[in-house]
Amino acid sequence: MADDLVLRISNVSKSFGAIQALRGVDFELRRGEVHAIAGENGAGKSTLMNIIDGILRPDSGEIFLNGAPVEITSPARAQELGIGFVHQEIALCSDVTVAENIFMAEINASRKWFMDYAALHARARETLAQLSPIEPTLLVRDLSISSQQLVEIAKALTLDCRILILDEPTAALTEHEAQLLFGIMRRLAAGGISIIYISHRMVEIFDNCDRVTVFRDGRHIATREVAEITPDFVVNSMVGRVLGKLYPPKRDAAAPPPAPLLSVAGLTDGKRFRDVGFTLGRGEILGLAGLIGAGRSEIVKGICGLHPVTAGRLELDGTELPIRSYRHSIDNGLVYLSEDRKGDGVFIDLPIAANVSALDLRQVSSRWGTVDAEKEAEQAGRLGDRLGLKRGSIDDPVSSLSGGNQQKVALAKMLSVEPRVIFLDEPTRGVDVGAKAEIHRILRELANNGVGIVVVSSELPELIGLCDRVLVVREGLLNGEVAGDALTEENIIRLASFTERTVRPEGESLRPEGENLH
Amino acid sequence: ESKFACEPGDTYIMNVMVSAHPYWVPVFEGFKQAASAMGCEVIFSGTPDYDITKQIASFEQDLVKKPKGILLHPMQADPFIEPINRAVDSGVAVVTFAADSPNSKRTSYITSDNLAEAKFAAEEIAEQLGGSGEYAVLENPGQSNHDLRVTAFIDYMKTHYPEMKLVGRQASNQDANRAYQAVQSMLQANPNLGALWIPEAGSAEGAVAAVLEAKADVVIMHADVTPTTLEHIKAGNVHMALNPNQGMQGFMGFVATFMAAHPDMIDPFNDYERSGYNPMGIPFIDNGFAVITKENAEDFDLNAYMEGRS
Amino acid sequence: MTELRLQDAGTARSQPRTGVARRLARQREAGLVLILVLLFVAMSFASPYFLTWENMRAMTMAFAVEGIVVVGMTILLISGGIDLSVGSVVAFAMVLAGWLFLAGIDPWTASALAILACAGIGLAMGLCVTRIGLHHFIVSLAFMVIARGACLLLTGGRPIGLFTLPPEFKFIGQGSIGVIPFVIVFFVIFVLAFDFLLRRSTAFRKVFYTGSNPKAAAYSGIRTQRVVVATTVLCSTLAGVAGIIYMARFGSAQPTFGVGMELNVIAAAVIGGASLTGGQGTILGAILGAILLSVVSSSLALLDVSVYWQDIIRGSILLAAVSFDLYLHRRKSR
Amino acid sequence: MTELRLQDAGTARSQPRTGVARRLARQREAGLVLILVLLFVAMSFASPYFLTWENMRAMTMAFAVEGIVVVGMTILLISGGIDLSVGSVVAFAMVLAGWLFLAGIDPWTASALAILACAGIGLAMGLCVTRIGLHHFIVSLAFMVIARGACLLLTGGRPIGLFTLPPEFKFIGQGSIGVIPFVIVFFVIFVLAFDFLLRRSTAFRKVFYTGSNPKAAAYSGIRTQRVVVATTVLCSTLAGVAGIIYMARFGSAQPTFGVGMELNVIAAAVIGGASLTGGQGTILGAILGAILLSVVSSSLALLDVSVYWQDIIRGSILLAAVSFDLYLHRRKSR
Ligand SMILES: Nc1ncnc2c1ncn2[C@@H]1O[C@H](COP(=O)(O)OP(=O)(O)OP(=O)(O)O)[C@@H](O)[C@H]1O
Ligand SMILES: Nc1ncnc2c1ncn2[C@@H]1O[C@H](COP(=O)(O)OP(=O)(O)OP(=O)(O)O)[C@@H](O)[C@H]1O
Ligand SMILES: [Mg+2]
Ligand SMILES: [Mg+2]
Repeated sequence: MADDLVLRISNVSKSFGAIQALRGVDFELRRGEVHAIAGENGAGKSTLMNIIDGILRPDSGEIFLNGAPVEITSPARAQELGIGFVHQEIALCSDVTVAENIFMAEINASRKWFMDYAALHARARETLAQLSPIEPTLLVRDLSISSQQLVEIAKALTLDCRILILDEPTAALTEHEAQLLFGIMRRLAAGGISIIYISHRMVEIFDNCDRVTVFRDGRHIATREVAEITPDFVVNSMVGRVLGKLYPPKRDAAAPPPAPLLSVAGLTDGKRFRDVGFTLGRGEILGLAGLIGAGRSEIVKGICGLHPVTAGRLELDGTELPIRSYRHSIDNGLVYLSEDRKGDGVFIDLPIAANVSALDLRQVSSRWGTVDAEKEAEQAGRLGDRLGLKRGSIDDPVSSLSGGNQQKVALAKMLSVEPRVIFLDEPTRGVDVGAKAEIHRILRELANNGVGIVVVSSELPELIGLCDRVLVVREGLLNGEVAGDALTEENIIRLASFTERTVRPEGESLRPEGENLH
Repeated sequence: ESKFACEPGDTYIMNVMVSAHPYWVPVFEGFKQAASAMGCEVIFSGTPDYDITKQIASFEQDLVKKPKGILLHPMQADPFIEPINRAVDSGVAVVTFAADSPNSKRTSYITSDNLAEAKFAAEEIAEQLGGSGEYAVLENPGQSNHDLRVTAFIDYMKTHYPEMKLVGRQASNQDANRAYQAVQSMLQANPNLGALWIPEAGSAEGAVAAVLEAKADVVIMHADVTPTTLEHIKAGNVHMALNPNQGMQGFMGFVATFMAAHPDMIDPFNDYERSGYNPMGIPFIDNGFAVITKENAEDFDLNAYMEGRS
Repeated sequence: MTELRLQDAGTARSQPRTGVARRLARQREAGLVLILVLLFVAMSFASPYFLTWENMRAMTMAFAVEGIVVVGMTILLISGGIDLSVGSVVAFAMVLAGWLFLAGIDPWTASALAILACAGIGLAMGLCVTRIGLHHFIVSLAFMVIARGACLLLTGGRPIGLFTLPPEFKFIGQGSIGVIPFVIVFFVIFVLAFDFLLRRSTAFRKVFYTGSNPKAAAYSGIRTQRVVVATTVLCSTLAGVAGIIYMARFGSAQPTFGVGMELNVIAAAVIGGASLTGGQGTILGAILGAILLSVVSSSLALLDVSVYWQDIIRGSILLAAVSFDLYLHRRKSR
Repeated sequence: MTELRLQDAGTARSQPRTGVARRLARQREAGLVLILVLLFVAMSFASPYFLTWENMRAMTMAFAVEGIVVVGMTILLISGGIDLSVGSVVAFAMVLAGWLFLAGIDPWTASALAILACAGIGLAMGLCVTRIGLHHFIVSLAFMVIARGACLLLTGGRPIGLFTLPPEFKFIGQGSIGVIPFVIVFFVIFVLAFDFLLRRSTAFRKVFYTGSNPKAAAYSGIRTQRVVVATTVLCSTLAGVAGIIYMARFGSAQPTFGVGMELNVIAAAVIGGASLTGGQGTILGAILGAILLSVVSSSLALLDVSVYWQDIIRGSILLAAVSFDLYLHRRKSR
């Protein structure tokens, strides 16, 4: 059994200033297993992975690889030791092509003097084909976040590694891509590669992993065979208490249809989507589903004035609302939560408080137009607590937070204003189970108070559990709508993937199948 | 017809660095006056930048225009040797002014005598202070004529007025603000400072501002003039300025260039035929300098002078 | 993250904070103050003239006017921009105001017009950046050349003598309130006002947002283009103000004034903790940076250090100061 | 995205591509080529002297040596750095080599030692950046001052005449191969070689990765600190090489040479598509940028444009060229 241990972490601690991220953690990884790590946001999962990859140095404790103690001083060293790492935060060179990003480590290690671009592109295409056909000659900056996530994964797959760490790889992926990834993971594991898999989604853990380790507050809580436990066990040991229902009760389906709040008609941007029309009811939570690149993000950004549209009409509360700029939208009560947290969601170097207040500084300023630091801190503290933000000082920069907690800051920013319509693009990306339930509860509460909410999510259980109604987007067109009992994964997937590349004559009815599903 | 005149279309070029500097204006005016007296065409050329590569390029471009001669202010001596020699070999006469390239084949060199200026300034300052006291200088390291004005001044003082003590030597690099700062500090460190010698007028403006602010009693002398320093001279804030005779520099510069382009006009008593040098060569022409004081400052107003000329 | 290049690791965070963090922020400037104190102590031993009222006054006068430009540059840097044209714009303000004055316009109106023209240059630059999409660096480089050209064109390259400026105008640059020169009074009030505004006002807060992450700022409903244009205009305007004060002080307008000023000004801001990539900086820090640069120069002159050694010493002190400051800052933030 | 600031939107992407993409990449430089062609056509109508061999030679000589520095700067910019000290380092190489030569060392050894010293400056700067964690800007500013001071100290501020340099050494700067000056031959080969290397060699690709995202590069095992040090050393070394060529060309060493060169060099690289935030740039583009700047200056001189207008025209053309280039590039990438 002992020689089956590929990696052993013994009594590792790590602190950032006053924050103790890891407290004497132990961890064992066997050959050929898929080992899940679960834990609340800020539990120390990513910190441990960063230590294994040599990005961070532990304050104390030891790491054993195949029984021998090792010192991992840099990512380069980790690579030599056969450790591959898909980061929670996407870290790609945006000015460089997809192919070069994928093979960066290999190019770095290569003894060849010159690049062989033809071979590089061919191999990149081959690797990507396992996941999604992304053109390897594109620049990474031109890819959507989810495509970038796929590139990040492809990058790790090319490494000749014995240990593969995946830190929330599916956070930005849709079901389809996620399933492809799981297939690959199982194949690799069968080939003797050990995989550490971090996720907040219990389904993924229970469907694909062999063992699971739970962390809480920087401590190792438990390690169990997945087959021997239930999701509830994991959740309870994560949170340290029994969690209630994951999803709040929906609108009463029997109730009369809600009064229309926002209606969209004929929205077209000339590139990514066309002729989008739907109506959002007051107090309704509407889902937008679709595959990667279906254009969901662009549609909601288009409504908010963050993406140029060529045609389209908005009506808010019965009066026409011209699409001008995002400022204009905010002033009219429309807000958007970006899917690209790091790129445009938060100010990573600014304090948490300044992030939360950014949307409307008037709320935290004095009569003289100066920011009132106390009001600002109070606002951030209040909203942060509501979302279960795990943080040091409210004045620490957002960069000092764990991924999930950064997402909570972005959410707190949205909630700081009192919007009439909220568009959320992957709102619970990387958020732990407990906080997720809390976010869902807050959203439902807002809806019950008359706010209209549109949720774009790639996580089907979330859409199904949270939304009253789900619109499915395929290749820039609304392809159908599901609600009530028809709100099932199968139906959504069917509408989202339909037959590949069917060309639909312009003007034809957009949602025949959706109608059938009612 | 006089041989001392141009064929129609004969062109002479005056080439300088930092071509927007007002120093060149009266020089070129003299150059033009001589040219028009002799029926020649003139071009003002050079580079607006303080960049030798660009000046060399502009000089080489001048050659493309096939002028009869070029009156050149070479930014540096040695880098111009090869271009000047190439010009002379291709039949374009070259005369230098205000700065020289002595190892080149240039025919003549015209300038005001920086050593004479320095000597004059030293004599004057020593006299003003009664032969003993403290003095300081500003300088611009790397600018050869300014260097000469300063080092010659100091040497002369040392040898002739051992009682005069050099207490400060700061770089201002022709920047009024830096001069202001440097003089302020020198005044702080040397409350008994009696005199200042400044090799150009831009720095002098800053220096005067500093002296006035400190309400110090300092004899200021500088070379060159600007409208502001003129006013300071009139107001008695600046004791005296020495200004090269720019008009003659340009006028004689033209004449020397014309002569260099017409060596056939002379057949002197020497070995020029055997040795092959230009018989019109004059190693050094001194255009002299003017002493500007309260009394005559009126006459050195460049704007007034340029009124009606272009 | 210790392995990574810490390019900007040491630069300050200048947002208003509360409690401990606020004290830490102050300490960032405290690092520079400490360096300055050390310098002052060393100098007062080295030269008996150093700690005199006259010398302090002289040293303050030496950086006060440039300090106004430093303020504008710091704000622009925080917004993510940079301006190489400040030196030329200072000269342009002098020259234009002087030219207008000689053309018969009263000096106050002439100055106001000149400052307005500088604001116009800033506007032109800002629009080139936001509308055309060029980089601040290249736009301001072009305008640095253009503004300098305009100075030459207006003056024919000749300095303008402005001896006839009325005394009440010259007061701006040469007058004193009691024993304290007006320039210094103005400068101190100006710096304190901008330091306060930058830390507290909502308008300037948007500058931090824009510089820190322009995309996130846009996604927070901030009209980042306007912010960029506004900071660019502000920087040029303040350069114009500085030009007018210089003019009043020297009683002349020099078309070649301020060559190379941009590097000095940017250096001051960066020493004081401004980030060249935007989002960070304080006015107080930047002014301390300017003071450091100026005091080093003044001290070398006061000690009559050989010209040939001065540059080497200045460069080394600059390097030592920023390294030491970074070291202090790192220790503190641990 | 209309709301966003398009700061770097137009800068080139320099990765090799295949098929259509490759052609697009080439077209980026084609934009600059088009501007240059227009300028040439206009100039050949405006002046009969323009299209002469002598004028072309003079114009080429005017940027060839500086072009070597442009290459180094471009690579450094791609890696995310910047170097303000190049002008001083060029002068330092000249002065040190000249000084050693006059001290009796043969010119080749003297030059090699001088270039080595320049590499040493680069190493010192690189270490200040990577070890201490200072910003390239402030470090190179300090070294700009220090290197200039060293020049003054070595020479006492006076140019060193090197008339006695042996002819075979002077050949580097003054000789011709056939009718073509050796400098130009060297320059062309040098540029082509570096352009090829930067596009193709694995070593230089790491420079792109490091500049584009140092974190991502480090995660891929690239020792980004080494890359930064290496590019800094390379830039200073090439400045040293340029200094030696200047020395051979001028037959003298001038302590004040190269003042202000840094802005010119950086401008050339940026016009040619290099990004000031790293990750983007090509050698060919940068050289075309240098050619554009130089040809505009030369053309104005050739046309006898009034000096008082020259700066305004130069600045405007610079602005127009980069705007036009951006416009072309945008259209194409649609
Ligand atoms: N650079 C940093 N500076 C200060 N504190 C940090 C830093 N990085 C992480 N932390 C803190 O360390 C703790 C653990 O963070 P870590 O990123 O490991 O959490 P995680 O388990 O990965 O959470 P998530 O599920 O949200 O990704 C958090 O409290 C976080 O705030
Ligand atoms: N700036 C861009 N230029 C070209 N293509 C882009 C650009 N941005 C996104 N894309 C393409 O658009 C698709 C992704 O768009 P988008 O993110 O809006 O889709 P989505 O439906 O929101 O899906 P998801 O958010 O799950 O990726 C990808 O195929 C990507 O390559
Ligand atoms: Mg994490
Ligand atoms: Mg999306």
